[in-house]
Amino acid sequence: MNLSWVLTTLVFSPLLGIVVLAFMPKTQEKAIKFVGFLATLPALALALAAYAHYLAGKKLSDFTIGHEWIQFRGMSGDAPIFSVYYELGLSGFQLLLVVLTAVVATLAAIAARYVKKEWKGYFMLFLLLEVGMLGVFTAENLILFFIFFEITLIPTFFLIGKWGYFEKEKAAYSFLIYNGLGSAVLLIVIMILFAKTGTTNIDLLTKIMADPSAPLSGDLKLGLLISLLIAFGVKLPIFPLHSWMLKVHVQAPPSVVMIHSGILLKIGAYGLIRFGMGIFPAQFETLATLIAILGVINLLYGAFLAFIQSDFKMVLAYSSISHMGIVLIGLAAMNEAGIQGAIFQVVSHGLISALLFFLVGVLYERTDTSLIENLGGIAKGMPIAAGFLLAGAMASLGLPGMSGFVSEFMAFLGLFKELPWLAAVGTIGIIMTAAYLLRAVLGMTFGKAHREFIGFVDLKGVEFVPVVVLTALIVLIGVYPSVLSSPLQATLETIMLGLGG
Amino acid sequence: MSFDQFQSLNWSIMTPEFIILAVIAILVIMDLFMPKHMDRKILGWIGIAAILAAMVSVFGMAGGHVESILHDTFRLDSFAIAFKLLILGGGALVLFLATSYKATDGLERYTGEFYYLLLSALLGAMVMTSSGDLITLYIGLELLSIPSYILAGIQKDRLNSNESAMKYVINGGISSAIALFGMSYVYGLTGSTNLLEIAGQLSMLMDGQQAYLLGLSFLMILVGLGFKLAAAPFHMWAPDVYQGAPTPVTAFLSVVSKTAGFVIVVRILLTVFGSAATNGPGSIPILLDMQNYLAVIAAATMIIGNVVALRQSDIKRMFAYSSIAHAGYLLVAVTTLTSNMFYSIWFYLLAYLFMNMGAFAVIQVVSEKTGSTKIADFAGLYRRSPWLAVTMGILLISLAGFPGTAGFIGKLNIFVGAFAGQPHYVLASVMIATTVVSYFYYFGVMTQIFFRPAPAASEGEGEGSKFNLPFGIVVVLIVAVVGSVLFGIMPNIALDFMHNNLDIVQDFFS
Amino acid sequence: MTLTGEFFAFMALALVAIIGGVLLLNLNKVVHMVVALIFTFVAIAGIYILLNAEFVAAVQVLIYSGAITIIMLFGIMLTKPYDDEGESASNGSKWRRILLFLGVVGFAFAVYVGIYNFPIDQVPSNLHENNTLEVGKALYSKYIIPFEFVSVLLLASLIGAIILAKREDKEGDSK
Amino acid sequence: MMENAWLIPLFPLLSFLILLLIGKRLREASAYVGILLTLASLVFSILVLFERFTEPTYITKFDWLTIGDLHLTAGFEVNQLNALMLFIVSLVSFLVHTYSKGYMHGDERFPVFYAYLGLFTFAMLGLVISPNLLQTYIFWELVGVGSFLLIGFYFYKEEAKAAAKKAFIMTRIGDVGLFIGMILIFWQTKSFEYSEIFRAVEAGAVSQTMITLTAILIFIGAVGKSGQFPLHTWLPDAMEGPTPVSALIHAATMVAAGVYLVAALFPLFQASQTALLTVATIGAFTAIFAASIGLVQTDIKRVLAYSTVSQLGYMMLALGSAGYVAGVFHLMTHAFFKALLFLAAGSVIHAVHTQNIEEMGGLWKKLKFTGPLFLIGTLAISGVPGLSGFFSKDEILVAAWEGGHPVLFLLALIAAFFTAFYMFRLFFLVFTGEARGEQKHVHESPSLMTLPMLVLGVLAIIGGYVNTPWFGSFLGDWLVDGNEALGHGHIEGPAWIMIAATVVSLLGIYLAWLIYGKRSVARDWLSGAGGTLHTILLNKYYVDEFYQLIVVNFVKGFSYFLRFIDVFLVEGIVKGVAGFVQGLGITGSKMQNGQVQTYGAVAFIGLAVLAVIFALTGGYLK
Amino acid sequence: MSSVPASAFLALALILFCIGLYGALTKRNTVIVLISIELMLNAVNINLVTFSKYGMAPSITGQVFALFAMAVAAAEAAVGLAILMSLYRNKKTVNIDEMDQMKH
Repeated sequence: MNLSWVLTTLVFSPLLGIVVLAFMPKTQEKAIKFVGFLATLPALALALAAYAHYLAGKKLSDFTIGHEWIQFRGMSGDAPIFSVYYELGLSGFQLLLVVLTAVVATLAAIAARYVKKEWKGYFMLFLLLEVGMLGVFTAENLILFFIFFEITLIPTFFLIGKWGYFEKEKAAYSFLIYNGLGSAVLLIVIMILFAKTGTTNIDLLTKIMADPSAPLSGDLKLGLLISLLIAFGVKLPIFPLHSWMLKVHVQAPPSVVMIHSGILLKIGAYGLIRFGMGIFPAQFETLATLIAILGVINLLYGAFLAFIQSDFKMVLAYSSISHMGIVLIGLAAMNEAGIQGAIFQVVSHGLISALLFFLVGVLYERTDTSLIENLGGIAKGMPIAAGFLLAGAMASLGLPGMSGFVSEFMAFLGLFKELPWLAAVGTIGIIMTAAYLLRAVLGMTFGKAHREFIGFVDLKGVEFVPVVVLTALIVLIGVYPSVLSSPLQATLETIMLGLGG
Repeated sequence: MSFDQFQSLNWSIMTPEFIILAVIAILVIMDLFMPKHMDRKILGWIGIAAILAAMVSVFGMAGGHVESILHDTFRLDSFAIAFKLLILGGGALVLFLATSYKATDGLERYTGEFYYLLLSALLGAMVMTSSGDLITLYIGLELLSIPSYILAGIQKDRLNSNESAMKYVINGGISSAIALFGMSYVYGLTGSTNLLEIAGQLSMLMDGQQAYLLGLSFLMILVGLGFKLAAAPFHMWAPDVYQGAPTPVTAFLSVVSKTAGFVIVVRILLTVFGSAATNGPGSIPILLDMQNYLAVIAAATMIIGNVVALRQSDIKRMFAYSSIAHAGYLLVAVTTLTSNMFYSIWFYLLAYLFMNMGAFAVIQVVSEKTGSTKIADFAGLYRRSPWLAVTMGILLISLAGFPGTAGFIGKLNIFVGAFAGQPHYVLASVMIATTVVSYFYYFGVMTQIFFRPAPAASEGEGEGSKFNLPFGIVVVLIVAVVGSVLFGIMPNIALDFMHNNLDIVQDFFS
Repeated sequence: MTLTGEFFAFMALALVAIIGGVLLLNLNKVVHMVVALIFTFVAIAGIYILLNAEFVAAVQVLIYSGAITIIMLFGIMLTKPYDDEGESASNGSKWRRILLFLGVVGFAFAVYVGIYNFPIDQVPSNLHENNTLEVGKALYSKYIIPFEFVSVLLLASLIGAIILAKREDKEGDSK
Repeated sequence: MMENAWLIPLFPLLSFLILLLIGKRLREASAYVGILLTLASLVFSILVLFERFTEPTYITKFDWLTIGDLHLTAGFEVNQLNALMLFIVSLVSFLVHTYSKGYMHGDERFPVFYAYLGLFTFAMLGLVISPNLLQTYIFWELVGVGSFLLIGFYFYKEEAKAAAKKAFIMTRIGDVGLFIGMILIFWQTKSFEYSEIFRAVEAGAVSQTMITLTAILIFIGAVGKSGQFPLHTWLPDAMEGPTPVSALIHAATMVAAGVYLVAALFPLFQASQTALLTVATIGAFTAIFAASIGLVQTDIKRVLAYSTVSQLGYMMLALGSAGYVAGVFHLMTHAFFKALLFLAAGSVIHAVHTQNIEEMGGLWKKLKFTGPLFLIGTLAISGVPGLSGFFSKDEILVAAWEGGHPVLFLLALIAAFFTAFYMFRLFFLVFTGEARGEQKHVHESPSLMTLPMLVLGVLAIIGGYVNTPWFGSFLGDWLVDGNEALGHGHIEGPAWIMIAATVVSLLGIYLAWLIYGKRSVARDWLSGAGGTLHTILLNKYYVDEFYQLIVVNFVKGFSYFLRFIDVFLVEGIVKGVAGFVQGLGITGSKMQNGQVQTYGAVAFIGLAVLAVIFALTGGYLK
Repeated sequence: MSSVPASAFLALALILFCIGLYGALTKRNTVIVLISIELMLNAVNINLVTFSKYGMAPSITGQVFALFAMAVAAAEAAVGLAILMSLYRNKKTVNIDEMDQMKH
């Protein structure tokens, strides 16, 4: 059976929703929201089908698709034609991220029920964003990757700038400029690779770079890797490139933050793993210590700052920084445990932060605040929401049995093998994570209620869907990590092969 | 030269020029004999028809061999065809804009003149594309410039228009004098005005002092012609002129005139200086040796254009700076001097044609509605006219160079060139950094359009605040958006046409 | 370099041309400036003759000393300018002048380095023979195409100049 | 049966899940779900325990997580220690489940309470059945969460919130030690399996330093969980939770997990004298340290809490002195009598609605059932001969002496004296004398609550006879059976130790009786003699304050410092760059002054500069 | 042969060019500015005519070029003056430094 249509359909299926929405009257709020939600389903279904396909033991390469797309000619004598292909594919790693994206997108579409105005525009942009995200994770060459990467920027800019909170425009600009710079650096890297090798196909590049006779000097490669680190460091974000992300987390509407924190930040990690580590393994090794240090700084910096925030969104924002530090730590370990931990962390944090931000949205919807102090004692009025919040926090602080632990554990397991002292410093982060999360979550849910929470409705109806699905997935990964680790084996082997391990 | 000889020349290669020339004559006469009160718009439509006819004939010539008559004073090569298409396309869109332009401030009396002056400027641009002779090139340049001066000032009752024309003519005069001064030395060192002959002579250049003088004339020509491109440091006229000129003229200046500028720059610099030896035959050509100067100018242009654009509150001024910035990007392609340069410049100009024309169409509509050209006038456009807003959004995104649009592919193309062969890391970095800076002002307009509320409907506008889009504008917008998106997603439509039919590299030097 | 009549003629003409130019820069009355420039233009015509370009010289006298100067004078009359080209320049423009002067000097220096002892072997030419005829031949054969385009150019500038300079009869036109 | 031991933890998990989903509808019937399922666990545990008496260790595992070539496994193991722990945990848990039905009656979050209990029991049973360090760690943390949830059960109380937070974070600090130790030992032995680790250690595949390091790190985990100094402060605060919880978690089971962990990893500790000494020292110090604080506390539960800390210190001392059997033995007896004490205390609180012993008194007559049971517990903990505490404590003292730690032995002896004193101080203040404070409607607790106490009372008395110098050391022999590395089943010590211990505890009781029972010695005899000392003790040696001052403030201060960096440095640089670009723009637009001649001048000067540069750099002139 | 070297003519042209340029960029009266530009073009023409006689390959082309330049210059001057007229009609000034309605 020819399955090459699957990925194209998967990636572009949200466009269907955009088209339908374009022809809907903009006043029909319910219908628009429903259509917006429905439009995310085909991608979800296909993503799950692809996962099932994998589970059935079939090859993921069945999905690969490639077409000629753009040719640049006449660059130089020896490589006269520079071709860019339209090529999509799936590896185990990509599959996981695609499933994650599809799931979070669908749930975020549900969370978008809190949108108060101009639903039509909101969902059109939202679906465009989903196209971008799905494309990013399925693209098989760097230029295509870059294109999808940039496609995510514009809808996000508008979603933040139009539907966000008080300082939305500032946040949107901050987002745009930082990410613009990041992608600019990325583009330079891609173009240099393209110009030097004549291809941007990732697998091909990996092979070319592994060849000692590659047309790039070691210094250039190192420079390119550092640039990649900066480019994806903005996205991840790595200290000190993080300040945009705080604004976005605080100002963007909940469903966008779910996407943003859940998926968009992960593009940075994905890029670092797939391109940074995949294409420049030897140089990555040179930088491993630096990356580990950056990771520990991220971890601690985020954790300490999260400890003194008064707005729960800020706590989560800094917590994201902290958690991305774990990704870096895992990567810097350069061994299977570390890398697998990093990838786990990518998926796990995606789910956890989506859950937490959804709950923030729920709370904000009802109380108009996300300040910890103002929310104190909300467990009295909304016990279920508070319970899930606590569960989310527990997952986030790495409670065993939930996904956060597995990833944190493996990342540290990896790093302890290579750089035990640094890892030991990093473990302070584990304590701090518990400290700041409990401070924040208990501050909101426990204690004496500062005001009457009577009349506030607890979680209800469709709101349960995201919460329960996400929690279930978090627990599933925590209890049975093989759901993630088995598709990853092939990816890991490839990477380890590149690392010479 | 006998009449037979004269007849034996292959005049058919000048068909597009003849079409335009004939229509100019017809329009002059029609304008003269038409009753005063009659609407001159019909002249505009005739002009559009002529341009389209010329385009068809240019298309028909694609794929042929290099043809030239009268010692290359007119030559038709792939380069000429490729860029003539752009110029004609731009001209047609400008005429569409012009037919929809609400003539005021003195223009209403001269709409007829407006059309054929525009056509004669267009003719000048066409001449510039297809000539291999300094004299013809110079005449073409002036044939483009002088009607442009007039067009900029044609709203003679409006002070901004007068001022704009005045500034344009003074700066234009100075710059063409400088360029001509440089050309005079080139002539002096070779005794010929034929570019290929010059090239042949100069490749034998032995004398150091001659090479030195040639280097100086290179700089003079570059700076003098840089005026047309609005490249730094000859860019400063652009904002004032763009702001003061009637919107269709601004569009013409920013698209057609700039395209023509690049045509002549590439034609002269590449042919003359691409082969001029610096140190005896076989040594490195002056052009390559001067790459750093080119790079400095390109970088300065990009930086100034983008950075100063941040401060603008007038949309036309902002677009003037934006067009300066785009000239900078194009200069990057020129600087790289790979053979891909032709294609990347051409494609970028194509993309630029669509996106800028469309943007000016929107500007024209909005500024006619509000009577001013402030960026703040765009506030709430999304509410008032979603389609117009989305159109503008797409065009701005293309200008900013985001994927999915032609602007992105254009930039990509330039980038590949910048790294292929001798890599230009610094220049490319400046380009990309300034591109990011440009997000600020492009998205600033978007902020107005999409985020800001419309100003309180004054004087009971109500339904009146809807925009009614004239046919010409609609055509331009559709073409612009379709072009921007189509060539953003399927750039190979254009690239393949180029590669399959027009072998510029081969043609250029033969 | 021998002291020939040609040399003296050149020196005299060059001096006149340059003095005319300097006066242009230094006179106060606008009309005087234009008159000073007429000297320059005429002197340049003389230079052309020295260079065996009789036809160009004639055209120079006709166009520059004649037509252009005259319309410029008309322009001055029509616009009633402030008579004095005052030096009431602001501080900014003073700086501009200084910088500009330095720029001009630098530029002149750079170019002068190039043309000093211009290393061209002089080849005997026969330009003076039937100069006008030769010019005509070149114009009407080899350069017929630019020549024709110049006609379009002149037409366009004619029309343009008319419509811009025309005094509008506002009432009559705005029906 | 042993192959089905994995079911034991699953029953409480089932209870947790059921109650989470439909607890709200079941209301107080939730208790039956919990009780029945824990009973099932108990029954299974007993069966397993008995089977283990005769059969060898059972172990099974499967791949849980694959990392490249590394296969991390999960599974379960039934060895002597595990089987014993399974029994203790499921027994106490069952009893507490039953007791709570009465104690928690009327609470609006009754089902939640049972759900949490189920979760905790699941985690605790999972912990003791784990065959490898990783799995231990996982349940270790889960146990912590269960404890956290239950401490914070009265979430609307600020104190409960603070206590829960503190418990979690303090134990987490210890957990990190365990975490690091576990990973370090993993990279040394390439396995988390206990058996693999022991084999590697035995084979000398791990360097001595590494063993010491990992052992101490793992011990830090135990310190956190078992409330050893310096991470003990959370345990007394944890008394904010409902009293049955204190009995289950903070007396009998979870806090003993630290001891269990050290016991389970005993061969590792044994391989390093330094590690053992550390364990012993910390244990002994904690024992006397906590006991001294217990002397002056006035909250009934806090007294018991400090007593718990102290007793845990004893166990650590035993283990550190190579008294494996003594430690485990005391763990068991302590579970019985401390659970009993807590339940009895709960019963008292239930009756008088206060926890302050100064407001109690004279309850002996009113609580006919609770009083004697409390006395049994008190006697047992005080080490009065014949009761369980006596035997186990004696074992520990012997171990300490024989282990060659005379100083520690002395400390332990003093601690025993303190223990006897403050326990009886507690007893006398609560049950004898006149009633102080308002005591209305004081009534005995319902039988649902007293029956579990009774069971525990019996065990507190007879529990010690499984391992006595007189009737044979059945427990000890069984525990070390087949594993000589753990030491001997019974250490023969000099007889004077037993006498000394008895004398010391009787002295303590006597003194308490003098002060609080007979009141022939003034109560401020002690406090008067050493006012400062009393204050210090009352304030628990100011450890909390010290932590607040140093650690918390440091963390806060550091955070604010980082915020400063974040706001001024990181943002500042960004603002600087943006400002630079803006400034450039302003300059550029200022240059654009509308003067056409300026434009020309700029252009020409640009050209001139280029030309001059060209000329000066030589151009092509030779 | 000629006794006056080509350099002399070229130098004259250069001087006139510079004078014209300086005038065009400093004089306040727009008419003078325009006429200064003419002077610059004249200087170019001197160059062209000089090269027509003394160049590498002397030819009539230089003179033809000069003629074209003159024609264009005349047209430019006329147009420039016309623009000045229309500006003067609205602004009543020919001072170039007062034409700064549009700036920044």
